[in-house]
Amino acid sequence: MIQARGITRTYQTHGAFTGARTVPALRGVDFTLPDGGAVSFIGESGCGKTTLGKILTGLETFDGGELIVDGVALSGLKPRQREKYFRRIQMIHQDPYSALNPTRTVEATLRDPLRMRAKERGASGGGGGDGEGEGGWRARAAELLTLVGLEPAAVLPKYPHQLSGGQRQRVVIARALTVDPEVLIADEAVSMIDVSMRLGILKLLRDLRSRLGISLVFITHDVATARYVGEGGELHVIYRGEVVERGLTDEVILAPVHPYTQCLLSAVPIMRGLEEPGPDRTAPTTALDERTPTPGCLFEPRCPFAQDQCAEKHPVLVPFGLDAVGESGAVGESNAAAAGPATDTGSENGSESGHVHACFYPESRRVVGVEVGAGSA
Amino acid sequence: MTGFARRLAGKLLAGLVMVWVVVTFTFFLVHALPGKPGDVQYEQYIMMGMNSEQASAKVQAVYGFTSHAPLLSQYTGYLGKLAHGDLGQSISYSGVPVSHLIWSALPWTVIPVLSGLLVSFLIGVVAGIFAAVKRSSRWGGLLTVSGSLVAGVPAFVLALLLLVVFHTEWNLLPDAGTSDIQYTPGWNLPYIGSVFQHAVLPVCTYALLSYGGWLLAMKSSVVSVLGDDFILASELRGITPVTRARYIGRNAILPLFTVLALSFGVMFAGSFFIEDTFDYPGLGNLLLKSIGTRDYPVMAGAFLLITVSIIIANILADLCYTLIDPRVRR
Amino acid sequence: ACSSSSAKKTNGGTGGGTGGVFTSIDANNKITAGAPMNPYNAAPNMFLGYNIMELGFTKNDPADPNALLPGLAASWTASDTGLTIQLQPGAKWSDGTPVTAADIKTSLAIAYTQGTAGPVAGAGGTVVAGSNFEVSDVKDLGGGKIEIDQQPGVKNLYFQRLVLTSTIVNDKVYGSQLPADIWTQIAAVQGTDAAAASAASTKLAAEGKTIAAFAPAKDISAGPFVETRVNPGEALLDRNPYFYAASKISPKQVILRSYSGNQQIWGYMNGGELDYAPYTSMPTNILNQVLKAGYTRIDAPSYVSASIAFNEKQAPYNLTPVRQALAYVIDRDAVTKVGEPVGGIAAPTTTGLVGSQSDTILSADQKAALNPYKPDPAKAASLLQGAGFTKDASGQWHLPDGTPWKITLQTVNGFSDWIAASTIVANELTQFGIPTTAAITADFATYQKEMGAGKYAVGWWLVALGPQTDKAYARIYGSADGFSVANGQATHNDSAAGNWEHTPATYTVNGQSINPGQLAAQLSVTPVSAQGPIIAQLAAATNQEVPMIQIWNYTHVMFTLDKRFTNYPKTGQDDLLANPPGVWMMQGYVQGK
Amino acid sequence: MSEVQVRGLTVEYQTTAGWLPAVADAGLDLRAGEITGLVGESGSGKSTLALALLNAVPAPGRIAAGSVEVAGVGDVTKLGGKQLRKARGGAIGYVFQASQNSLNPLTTIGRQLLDLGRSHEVADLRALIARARDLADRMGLDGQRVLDSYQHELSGGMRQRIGIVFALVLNAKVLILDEPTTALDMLSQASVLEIVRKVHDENQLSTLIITHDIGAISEIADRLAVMYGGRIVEDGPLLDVLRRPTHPYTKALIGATARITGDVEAARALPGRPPDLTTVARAGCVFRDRCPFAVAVCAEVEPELATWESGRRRACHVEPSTVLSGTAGAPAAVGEPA
Amino acid sequence: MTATVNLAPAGLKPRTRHPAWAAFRRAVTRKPGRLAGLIIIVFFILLAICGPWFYGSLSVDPNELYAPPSAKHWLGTDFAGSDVLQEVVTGARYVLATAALSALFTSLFGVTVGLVAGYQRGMTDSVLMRLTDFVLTIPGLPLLIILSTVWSFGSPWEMGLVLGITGWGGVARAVRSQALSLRERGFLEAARGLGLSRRHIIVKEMLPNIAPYAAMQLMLSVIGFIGAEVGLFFLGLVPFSSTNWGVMLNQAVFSGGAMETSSALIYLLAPLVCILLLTLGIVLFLDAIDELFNPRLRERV
Ligand SMILES: Nc1ncnc2c1ncn2[C@@H]1O[C@H](COP(=O)(O)OP(=O)(O)OP(=O)(O)O)[C@@H](O)[C@H]1O
Ligand SMILES: Nc1ncnc2c1ncn2[C@@H]1O[C@H](COP(=O)(O)OP(=O)(O)OP(=O)(O)O)[C@@H](O)[C@H]1O
Ligand SMILES: [Mg+2]
Ligand SMILES: [Mg+2]
Repeated sequence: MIQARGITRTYQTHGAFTGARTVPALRGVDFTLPDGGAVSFIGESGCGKTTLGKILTGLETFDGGELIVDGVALSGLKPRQREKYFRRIQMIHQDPYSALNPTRTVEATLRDPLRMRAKERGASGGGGGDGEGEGGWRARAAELLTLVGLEPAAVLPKYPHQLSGGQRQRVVIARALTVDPEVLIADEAVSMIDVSMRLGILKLLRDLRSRLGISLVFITHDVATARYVGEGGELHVIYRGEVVERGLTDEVILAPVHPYTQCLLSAVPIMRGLEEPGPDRTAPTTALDERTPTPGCLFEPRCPFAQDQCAEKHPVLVPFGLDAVGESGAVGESNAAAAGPATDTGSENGSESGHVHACFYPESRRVVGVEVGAGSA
Repeated sequence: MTGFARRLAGKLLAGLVMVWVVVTFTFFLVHALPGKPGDVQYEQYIMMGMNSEQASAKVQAVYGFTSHAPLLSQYTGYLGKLAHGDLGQSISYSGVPVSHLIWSALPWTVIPVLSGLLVSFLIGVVAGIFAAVKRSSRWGGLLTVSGSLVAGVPAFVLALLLLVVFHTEWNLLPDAGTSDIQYTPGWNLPYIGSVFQHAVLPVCTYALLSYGGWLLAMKSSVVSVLGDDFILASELRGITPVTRARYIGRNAILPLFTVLALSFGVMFAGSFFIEDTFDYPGLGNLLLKSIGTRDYPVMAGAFLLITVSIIIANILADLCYTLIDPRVRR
Repeated sequence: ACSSSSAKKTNGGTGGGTGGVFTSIDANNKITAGAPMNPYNAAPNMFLGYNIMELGFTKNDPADPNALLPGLAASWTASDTGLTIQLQPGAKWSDGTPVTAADIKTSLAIAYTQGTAGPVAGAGGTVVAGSNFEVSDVKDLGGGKIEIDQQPGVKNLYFQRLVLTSTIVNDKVYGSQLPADIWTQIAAVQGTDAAAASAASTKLAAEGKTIAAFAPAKDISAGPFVETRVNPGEALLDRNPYFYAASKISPKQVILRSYSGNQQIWGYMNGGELDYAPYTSMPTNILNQVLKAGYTRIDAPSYVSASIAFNEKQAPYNLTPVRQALAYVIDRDAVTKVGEPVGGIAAPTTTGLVGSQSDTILSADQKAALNPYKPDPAKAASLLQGAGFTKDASGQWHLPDGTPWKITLQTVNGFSDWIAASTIVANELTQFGIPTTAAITADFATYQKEMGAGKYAVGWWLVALGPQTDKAYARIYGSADGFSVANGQATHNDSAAGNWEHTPATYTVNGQSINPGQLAAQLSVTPVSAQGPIIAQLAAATNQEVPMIQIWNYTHVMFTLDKRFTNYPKTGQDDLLANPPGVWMMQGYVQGK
Repeated sequence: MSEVQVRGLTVEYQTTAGWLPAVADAGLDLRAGEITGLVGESGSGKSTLALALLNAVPAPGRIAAGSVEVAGVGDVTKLGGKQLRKARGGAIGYVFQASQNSLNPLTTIGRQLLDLGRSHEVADLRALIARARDLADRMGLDGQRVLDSYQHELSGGMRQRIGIVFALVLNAKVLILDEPTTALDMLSQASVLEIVRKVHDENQLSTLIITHDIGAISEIADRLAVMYGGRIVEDGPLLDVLRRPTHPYTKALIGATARITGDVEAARALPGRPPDLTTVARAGCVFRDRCPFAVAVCAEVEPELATWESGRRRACHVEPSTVLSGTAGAPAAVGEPA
Repeated sequence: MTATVNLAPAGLKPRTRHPAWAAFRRAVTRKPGRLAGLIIIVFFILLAICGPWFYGSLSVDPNELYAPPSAKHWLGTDFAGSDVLQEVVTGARYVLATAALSALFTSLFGVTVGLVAGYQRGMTDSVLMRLTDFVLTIPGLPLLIILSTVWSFGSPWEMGLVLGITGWGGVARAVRSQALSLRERGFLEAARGLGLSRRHIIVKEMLPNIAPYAAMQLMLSVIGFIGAEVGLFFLGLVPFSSTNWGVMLNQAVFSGGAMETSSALIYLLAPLVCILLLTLGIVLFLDAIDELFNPRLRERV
């Protein structure tokens, strides 16, 4: 289980002669990922999704907050000690074309982590009846490739450029599985894959969840895919490094509360003829501008429903009232969680599985398209 | 632009630290050299037919200028003087300030290197564009190979070839010196003409040496720009070929400017090959002579100047990049 | 803008007849922009005989080192205590003012500070006494007569020559550079108070540095020419109208060039650009070409010999038979033909002197007794076998201890004749059965240092320096070779680091034990007329012991071009040829065509 | 009336295996006031087709056959030199796939606009600027600021809109957008699409939008053409095609689109991998390897693109009704047997 | 999902595994220029290695100074009566050994430093880069001349080492920038995420990707080093004790008068032509390097 509490990351950028600039990529993100569960993050470009993914896999450091893996707070550990925990969290890269070393065959790509893993297990006194010899990794590699739906004999000797995008992404997933991870982080794992093969990968991810009990963090700006993979899990809507709405995936999609979520969901294309647009579709008033400082609600400059208070005070996540929605979506017990640095009130009502949002004027709107009739044609 | 000023100051400071490191390094290196100044000369004088008294009198004069203080105190003394811009005094030119020698030599390196670079830059860039545009044709390939070949040929080989052809064979151009002695130096036509004439071969060598580099750099730059989408986009928008050429040219030449600054430093450091062959009295020549005569202060001074020029070139390159490219300008 | 005609202009050929431009090379100065027009500078932009004047000019006469050509001094008379000179009537500086006793006095004071006329301030200001002559005073006797006194009690054999060959500069220009009490300081150095002498000497040395670095704004010369302009590598001099013998000076202008490599001079000569070219080593093909270009070759004696020396501290070169054997193996004629075909004559044998010297000094009997070391491999083999060396089946020699004998013949960068000669020496030795390779040191300074440190076993070396035989033997048996002389007694000290070293302090020649160090030291205080017997001993010892093998004796080969000027000195006029062309002109030579 | 008529267009690329068609015998009409969507997987030849419309097929390629008649210009494939240059940008506006990089990074947008004006010999450059500013304003950009900006100062969505401004500022009647939203996030995509629709309607353009995202295209297009392996396999009015896809590929493509509502399990992935120039079948139907309806004839005879119903064309041997009812087997498993 | 696990993929030796030799041959023979380049390079390497065996040791013949080309002396003899061809052959060994050695050293050191600095970042990076800056700032050739007076370059190894020490800066910096960009590539992030060892990542993941670049640098530095080395010998700036082309040039010009008389021109031209040819060979061959190392390009038929 992974728990994130107020993860913050700020980048400093500077050119050779140009002045420094600070980019807050994450401003206090927290979430809980139960074993075998799924968490999705959606948000537009540059909102900090990749940064979050990198932090979770240990490729990037965080400069505020706490990451807790199985009850161990990672910030207190030395980098070497952290590695062990990060090993259990593996990332699936967005771009299958760059995620595989072009100079190494699939076999070589899988062999090294498998060997390492075998050695580790042998060392940690696993007893090793496992057939962990030289051939051990071969069998395991074949097994993993089969698991991701590839024909081992055909794929193993190939170089990445000899594989299609979908095949590559499957190899990438197989590679992530070599170290028996408990969590997979998929950062836009399908956006670079051809439409016709996209769904196959999504289905594979779902399968892994259900069959191997692997938890999934799914990062995307494509809401539909988030829904497809993150079924039953929570959906986090992230805006400029801050989570502005959170709830069960379907709940958020069907009844978004935060105007940003609503804009995002409104933007999902409608399959005309098959679907009809939601009645309350909205759009942001202007394009994103990260440069201007926003003391109040971060979305206020673009919010179609902004009011005076929005520009002054920074809203924090609060549960969405039962009565206000008038629908299902029980408010969980509110427990005080570590507040992110951006919060201006002392405490925050975060909940493990409630529908929460950061808006002063919450109102549920139906924005997503719905299918016309029952079936197609 | 205070950020800019601060960064520039930072770069300069870093450069200064580098200068100090280099000064220290060269100081001790130079003093680790075996032999005493003057030793070399003695035997040569003898062979030239000087009698041993005349020879030793000359050598004596040189000896008088070697310092006998302990190395460390020489070092601190040197640093202290250096801080005041005093590079010390030459040994082989007994007592002449090193800075005086360096200042007399400097223009004979800077001007040919600069003009050689500029000439080669202009020609190389044009040839590079041609090689890029015609890259699949025989001519383009030939141009490219010739560019790499010229870039690969050692400096002195070029210098020698030029010398053989233009001096020994055809006797079109003088082989040594900076100008004919008959002309009174100054802003008079014959003198300037003579300076030009003497500079032709060194400048041509510098130019030829760097020409290949420019050609190749420009070619690859143009090729990559040609593949850029905005070029195709401009074509699809019906922009005239002339304007498109301008787009390509500007974008392709941009990365070359930083290289230009850097290669100035490189040329500077390699100038002695050419200066020696053409007996051109520049900095490299001065360095060579001072090594031959164990003239530590001159050696250290010339080396220092070459190093400083490399450091400055580096800073300039950074600066160039920032100023020229709107993408990093802010 | 670059026409072929102007490229050619660099040659001196613009002038024909009187008033032309005389073009030459100054071999000893690298003409550098930035160096001062100060003759005391180590590398000045000034030129002996053109705008550097001396009271007299050397003749390099081995029989009389004190014989000189007149310069600013028309004549002189020596006495026990000094010298009285008569200035040239009409001797003038190029600004028209006459040369006076004050100029002479200032010049000799400066010479003192430069170490040439007084004790040298060595490391840390210690005084090295007795290495030079010591002028104690200069008196104007009027009428151009000037008396120059030697320090009482000091008797330098060459006082006259040293005084007369001092550079004379203008008091108005250089006098201000000297402290007013300069002669008091000189007196203090020559005084009996050792502490005061040392302090004064240090002070003088410091003043000497200042003077050497002094850069006069303008050249005021008493010589035939005045410097007009200096370019890097080139200097232009104009005729000095006030020169005392201006009527004899034919060229209106002189262009002097420096050079950085021999081939540059060859190039100039090929183009007929030089009227006079100094000595350079050259291969025969270049010689032929130069002669074809119209040059006349002039030979002058050089008194220098190229030889292969041994470090006798290293086995097996401590063995005399080994050195002798090598002398028998090396074919000096063949080596000379490759190394110095133009400027060298294969050495007739090894004596420590060049051939012309030993020819005149040694008697016929003495000469006949010398071993000529004609190439004789059989003799060499028997010598080696006698010393316990063995030859294996493949023809290679082994040291007495059985290890194969290999030689590394060391030469030094920049001495192209040595390098060329090394290849053939190596070849000869290798063919004889001693595999030999030639190694080259970066430069002379390193060479000398490593040689002193005993790093080389066999290498090249110049010997027989100068017409004075004492200098020649000091080169072989001097302090640098481990012999130090104290109280007239030479001792041999193994640890001395300077030159090729000789292990034994004494040699046994013809059954008689001699100490070569002592003899060499003795030679330097013996008048030339009385040197004969000592030289005979030293020559015989050197010939027998072969501390080095003399390969060739240099000839000073110069070239003159008869196209624009004529009436050059000819081979045989050794006294003139010891000087640069400026001095020839003063004597009425070199006239326009 | 058709603004653009494409007939029998075949475009070939030279490969080591010889000249291979990337677009084969394509026929397409772009009508005034109508947005035509062209969908297909990567490598199906969409961009090549679009470039052929401007007679701008890149280097190792050539238009082997066919014609592209543009109203008021003539057959573009026959044009050359200045006429062709004028047609590009003047009559046909093209918006780039990689909008990110379609602008010169070193000069401001305004300057590039002036270059465009001069290239097309626009007399009144002032008016051109004004018009561009106006267009930009209408697209929700701050026209003045944008014209003074460099490319790197603008976001992807803004650049894409600038691309449209450039395509339209000379009053082109035909607008071709090659994957205008692929690199954009949802919000930018939505706003760009909306703007395209708006501009299209206002100017009564003939618009061709190329994409691989059937969802995005369904938002705005009026007609839909589906490409596979260099062939147009089906076309017709958008709503009709979406509701009643009669080509197995079209059907599979729609079925493989993840939806935001409805049954998650309903979506099905396509089996196999998309063909490219060298792997595409030389004989028979190009889709047959991946087709659940494939019959024997598919391997031998290439189906022709033929009208089967008014306004609808398809290239398939299988009966439309069979495909519509989807009876002939289920899509193959997720696995990719090479 | 029912596919059986094939435990013996060896049975299916695919064609992608074809010997590297075939790929090499294909890359080289694709263009005639590359082949010519390779032939030239191989020729000189063979010359350097085997030449002296066939051509014996150097000998001098004082009776044949300046002999014109003849059957006995193909390129004539020089001023010392040595056979010029023999000198060229003997000289090749020193020149090539030095150049190869220094290039090897440069690329080894430069690549290692660049890779480590680029991968490690932080403190290691800073320290290594300052060192690199230092090496880059110090003008190498002038330094070499100064050094040569302390250190006599008797053997090619010493010369190569010193050239290498002063020459690796540029490679290190370039490799570092490549490494930095590689570092952000997905497969390296993945390797780090998998917890693979640093050595594994640098050697097995990064190095192969930099290989074409490194090889290119290697070849280019060979050219540079030949130029520098021969130049230093030519100018007589460093001492020499064995025959090499630079020494030949030096002797031809400064002792043989090659610039003045045409009778000596052949000694000047012989080494010059060798240098030019070798440079040309390398330049032509460089074209093939990318293809040799990049599996994607290698495949393309
Ligand atoms: N290494 C970095 N240095 C400086 N700024 C960075 C760095 N990485 C990311 N950023 C900035 O942090 C913010 C968040 O970036 P991030 O890559 O996490 O966004 P994202 O949500 O993944 O966007 P996208 O959808 O485009 O992938 C952006 O503004 C980005 O510019
Ligand atoms: N320059 C070229 N040389 C050879 N083949 C090419 C070239 N350009 C494209 N192709 C091939 O032509 C086919 C069609 O390419 P095209 O770019 O038109 O596809 P697309 O449908 O636009 O794909 P995408 O969605 O990836 O943009 C592809 O198989 C491609 O490999
Ligand atoms: Mg991202
Ligand atoms: Mg495309």
